[in-house]
Amino acid sequence: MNKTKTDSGISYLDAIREAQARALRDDPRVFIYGQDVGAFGGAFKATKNLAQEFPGRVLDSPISEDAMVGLAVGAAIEGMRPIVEMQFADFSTVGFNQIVNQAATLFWRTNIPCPITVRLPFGGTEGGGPFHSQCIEAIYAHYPGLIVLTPATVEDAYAMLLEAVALDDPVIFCEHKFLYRHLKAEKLPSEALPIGKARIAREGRDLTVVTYSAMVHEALEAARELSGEGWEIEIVDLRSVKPLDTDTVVASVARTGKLLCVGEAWPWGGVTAEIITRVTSEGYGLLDAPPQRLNAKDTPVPYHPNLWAAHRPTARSVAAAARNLLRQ
Amino acid sequence: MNKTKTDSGISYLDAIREAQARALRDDPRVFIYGQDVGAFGGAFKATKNLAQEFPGRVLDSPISEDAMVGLAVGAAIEGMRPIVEMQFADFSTVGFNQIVNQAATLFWRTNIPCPITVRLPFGGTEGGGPFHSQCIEAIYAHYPGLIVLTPATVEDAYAMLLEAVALDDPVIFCEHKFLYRHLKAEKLPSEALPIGKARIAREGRDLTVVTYSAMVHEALEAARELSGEGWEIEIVDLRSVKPLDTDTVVASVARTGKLLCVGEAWPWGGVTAEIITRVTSEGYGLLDAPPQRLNAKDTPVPYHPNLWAAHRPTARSVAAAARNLLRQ
Amino acid sequence: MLQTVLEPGTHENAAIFREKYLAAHRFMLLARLLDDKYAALYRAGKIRGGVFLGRGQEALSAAIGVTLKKTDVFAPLIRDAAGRLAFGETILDAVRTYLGSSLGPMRGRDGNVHRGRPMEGQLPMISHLGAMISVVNGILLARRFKKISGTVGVACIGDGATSTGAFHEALNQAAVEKLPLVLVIADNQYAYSTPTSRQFACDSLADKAAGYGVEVQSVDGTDLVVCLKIVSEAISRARKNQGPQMIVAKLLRLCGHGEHDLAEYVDSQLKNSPIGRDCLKIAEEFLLRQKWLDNSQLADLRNEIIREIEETVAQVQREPSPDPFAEEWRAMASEHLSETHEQNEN
Amino acid sequence: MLQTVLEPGTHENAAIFREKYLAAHRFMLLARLLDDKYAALYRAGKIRGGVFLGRGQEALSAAIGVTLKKTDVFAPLIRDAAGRLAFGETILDAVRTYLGSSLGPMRGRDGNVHRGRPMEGQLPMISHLGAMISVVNGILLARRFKKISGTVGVACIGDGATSTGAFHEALNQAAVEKLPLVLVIADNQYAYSTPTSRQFACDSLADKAAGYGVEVQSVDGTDLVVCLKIVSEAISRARKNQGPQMIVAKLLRLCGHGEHDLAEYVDSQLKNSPIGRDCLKIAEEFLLRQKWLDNSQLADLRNEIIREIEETVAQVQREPSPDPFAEEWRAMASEHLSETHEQNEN
Ligand SMILES: Cc1ncc(C[n+]2csc(CCOP(=O)(O)OP(=O)(O)O)c2C)c(N)n1
Ligand SMILES: Cc1ncc(C[n+]2csc(CCOP(=O)(O)OP(=O)(O)O)c2C)c(N)n1
Ligand SMILES: [Mg+2]
Ligand SMILES: [Mg+2]
Repeated sequence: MNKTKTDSGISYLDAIREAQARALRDDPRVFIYGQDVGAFGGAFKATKNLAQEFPGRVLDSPISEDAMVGLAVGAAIEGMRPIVEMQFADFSTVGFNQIVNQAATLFWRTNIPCPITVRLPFGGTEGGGPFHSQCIEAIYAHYPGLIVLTPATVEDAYAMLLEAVALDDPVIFCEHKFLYRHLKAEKLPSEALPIGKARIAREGRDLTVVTYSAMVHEALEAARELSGEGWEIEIVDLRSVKPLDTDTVVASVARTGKLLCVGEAWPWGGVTAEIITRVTSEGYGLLDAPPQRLNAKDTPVPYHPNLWAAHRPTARSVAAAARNLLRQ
Repeated sequence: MNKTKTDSGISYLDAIREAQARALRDDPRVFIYGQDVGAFGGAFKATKNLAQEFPGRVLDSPISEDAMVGLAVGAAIEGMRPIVEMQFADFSTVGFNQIVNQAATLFWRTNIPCPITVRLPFGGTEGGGPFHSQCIEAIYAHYPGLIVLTPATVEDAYAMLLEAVALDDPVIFCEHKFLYRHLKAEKLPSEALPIGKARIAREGRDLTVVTYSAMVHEALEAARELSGEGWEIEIVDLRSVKPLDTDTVVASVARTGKLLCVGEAWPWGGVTAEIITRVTSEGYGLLDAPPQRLNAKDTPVPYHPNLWAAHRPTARSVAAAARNLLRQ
Repeated sequence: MLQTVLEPGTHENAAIFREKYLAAHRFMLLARLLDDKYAALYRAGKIRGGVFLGRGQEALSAAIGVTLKKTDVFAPLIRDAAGRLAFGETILDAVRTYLGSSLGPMRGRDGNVHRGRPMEGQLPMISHLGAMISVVNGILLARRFKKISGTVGVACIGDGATSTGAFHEALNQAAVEKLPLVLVIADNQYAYSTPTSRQFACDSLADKAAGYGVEVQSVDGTDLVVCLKIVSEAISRARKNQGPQMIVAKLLRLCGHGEHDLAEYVDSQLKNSPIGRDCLKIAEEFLLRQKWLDNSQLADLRNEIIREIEETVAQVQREPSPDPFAEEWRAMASEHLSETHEQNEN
Repeated sequence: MLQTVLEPGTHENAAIFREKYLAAHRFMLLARLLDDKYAALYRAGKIRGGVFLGRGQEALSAAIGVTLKKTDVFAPLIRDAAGRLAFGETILDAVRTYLGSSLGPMRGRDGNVHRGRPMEGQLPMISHLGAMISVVNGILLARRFKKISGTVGVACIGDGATSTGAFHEALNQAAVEKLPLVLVIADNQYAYSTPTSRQFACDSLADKAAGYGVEVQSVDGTDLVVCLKIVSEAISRARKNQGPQMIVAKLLRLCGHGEHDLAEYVDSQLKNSPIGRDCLKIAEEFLLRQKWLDNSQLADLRNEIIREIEETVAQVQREPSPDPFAEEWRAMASEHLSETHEQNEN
């Protein structure tokens, strides 16, 4: 299912739009709430024409992230399945309290499920800068009660968003802005792996790269480069960072003996640290070299494209890190 | 410097109060801002009499965590050294955006330092429940630009708070509510380890327990129990979780060959995961058994003392986890 | 004064009012006596964590509870024991939560004032002030989607909570969506130890209403008669889809912030001012003047309630406390997605 | 109309006003032409990321900039190019930030409207709306601590940002502390695509002032004359320690939210209404009527400014872009505490 850029076809963004259209069509409990998501179709056009196709079910919200999430939780209690769009993931910090303390605790405290989906357009793009580029999936994954999804393909963007809306838990749906128009598929999937299962994005022999979202494609490019040098890299696309499919990761490491975790997020306590911790504590003997992680640098995300390109992992830096490991 | 409970002496809470008194006395740039910190002396009495001793420099704030932190950042830009008290760490989620996006990014963006100290009374106590017990140090440590401190002793509470106020960066000062009255010392320290250095809280031979804050004392108790069984446990008190003293941890693991990381926080992406990642990637060969972590369960913190006692690690569960490792 | 409450001299109204008043008074008394019991249990070390009482706020709170219909939504706050009971919470739910019984609605997972039954419209507050208002908005919006009309939602907050961003975002949201929200602000002069002079600079919190485009009424929170009048009017306006309503009640917290707090900071001038009056005493004087009850009936009522409370507490104290080994340590509803790591096997 | 602005017929006032007006007009024109240049660079693919213009808001913004003293504090927002320049920002700082030059104040680390020099009182906004207001409060409070009096702080926000909790908490905080804050709300009828009807339900945003206990003035944002008057009055009231001031300007955004946005959603009725007028055109008609400049002088001014902009852009385009290898990848000021992990050696 290795994606390559084509000019025609269905984009990752289309998939997200189509998934929401289908959810609205199939389930009267679904509605969408967010800034500019109505007639305008959203800052990224992820809800294009949905307000017109589904009158009264796609609502523009005030610039009130806290109240946006709070409202969604209330609607969920009353049996609805709201989808909240944050205009950028970076602004979800303003709704943070309602997400981690209201939505995430409801089921555990009351036994009443909280089926809300919070869509976070996240990740870096050229010129995005410190406040329109962040990858904060780890922040949400740290809290009990949340499901955190990070689709890397057009097919997953579609299937996982549909499944997210169907789940009885609050889902933080991290959709990568860089992939919005970068990825194309021929058609939408009829079925997909269930949430919670990772995917082998590329089979290999010599080293396992565990990653997710946009970094899957950097890793794939690195793998193509390295196969020219005779190395076969296996790539695990996590798809879901919470829950996290430890079994698939450990099984892959059992085959390759080497682990490189790649994340576009900051290193401290990120997905890469969680993976390394699970592999070393649960699959210790399987490694024949130290596990490594490759993350963004531990600074805010820079604005200038030159700095940005050096701040986040790229195919080049993934390949370099892989070579270091392979030489051991 | 192994603390034991005594009825007289200086408590951890006294130390925090004294450190603030001294900071106010020695540095005219220091002021304190928070709910009920003024004449009342704070919900935990950590600012007792400071408003009276330092008129006009200890200000009651409205219930506005976002604006509390924003104001502190502005005052810091103007050359002050504000101390912000959150009434409970759990409520800092409301001020989250100003902490992680305003305070944490200021220096990197503008080269102007942001010397604010945000005091978070954190951690579990009997009957605290889901919203008065949280350990969210990892949330802050994930963001670039923040320093996150977790003193475990009366002496560190005092010395580290003073150093925090003197630092040119935003400091998240995690002071454990359970330790407030539980710990006593004879006198305040005249000097201390610098921030960024971990402390060997107990020397040992057979296994390294890396932990911080209140869990240091659970680990010490477990170590005493295990020494009765002939095992000598080394305990590393991190003191600071960001920056994190990898060298001291790795050196200890080099001596013992075994690593157990203990945190009162939730497991996913926590301090324990960060430690295991660093040790396995930087000190791989040193381990002769899989590194393990012991954390709170991945649910909100329960209210009832029975549930709470089972939710967080205790001397008993630390000892049990250590035995499992020692038997390998 | 009664005449100011009733449509001039219509007899059935008078009868209805009398009934409602007596019901409200009963819940005020029940809440007061239940609060007394919590305080005693706390001092006896039988309750861990905080104990937060509603003394002095029973009239306002009870007025809400007796006015709401069971199909409405109620988001009470820490001082709303009276309103909760009047809205339908059982003494058993309240006591079980304070004592952490595994049989209570929160099953020992959450406690004290953090309790409720969402499916019955009793919202279980989280601690973060202001956070429940937008949740009420969501329920009301959902009902609009579901074509359920004629129900309202009441959210209670204090003077201090008006300083939260959550309060602002949620009230504005309700106004934009024209939701049948009634926001009741109990201005009890303090937020913990903080006087209103350090909390806001407007003359009255009622001045905030115009900035949201919502209707507002101020009320003397110590007088059950006017509380019933103003609360009923606001709730019926909301029910008639006249948009969000705000009520600002002036009163005084007649206890500490929590039972750990001696509240020496409370200004004695306020204590001796009209808002320092005990709303329960005033309510009882009124019903005695009206001859709706006499002193011996009041005493009987009191004893009956005390018996009920004592029996409930005794029953709950015999109930099993939660068993960590029987406990299902799972924060997610999706059982198939829940992970158990080694560290979860303490 | 000039008479409404000046103390009746005092000549030196008239002279002062003329000077101030001409300065303001110059910054309006400069900002407009600089915006045009950004737009051109954006279309040419020379600017990555967003480009946000202030068309239609120059009168209000310039009025702030020319009224403030250099020792004051200014927290502009995305549409305040005019105010920034008038307050003292150089064209060079502005262009360098948009082009990400390593020599600019943000050194390529942040860009476009996210620029400033905190030590000069030019606060560099973070994107999160409403977040800068409390930062201004902090500077003003610090100055009170430092016994610096007579300086004020201006924070600008839009109609949409009034829905943020940050706006509410910060304005209330300023009112409680009686800080010399002037909060200027540019009600340009839209927040991105969202009309004010989906943003708030009060008649005018000025209705919010009473709820905070702050003074408020409404102003026609298309008319430089009245903008100068109202802004000067509010700033001098704040300077005289008369407490926080609010200004609500009605105007229309005469561009897309960003240059990527065609803004087809803007109501043509609004475009054709008085608030749809171009403040720059009105300002120039006025000064021509006053004979303060004639058409040829205006043309010369325009050409001179265009030359300055073109030279600046050309210079910046020759400047080195940031070098990731020379870059110090450190988020903390405390060098001795900074960690470098392997993953930082990409
Ligand atoms: C966001 C937030 N900050 C701080 C607190 C801590 N806190 C709990 S109650 C309280 C005072 C509330 O005062 P008010 O709103 O007037 O209600 P009252 O207690 O007077 O009924 C505070 C500060 C909290 N619960 N939530
Ligand atoms: C907290 C937050 N939420 C969302 C955004 C995304 N955003 C940027 S500008 C904007 C519209 C702002 O409208 P307004 O305040 O009226 O200012 P204007 O653009 O009209 O000048 C939005 C929603 C943001 N920057 N911050
Ligand atoms: Mg109060
Ligand atoms: Mg606007």
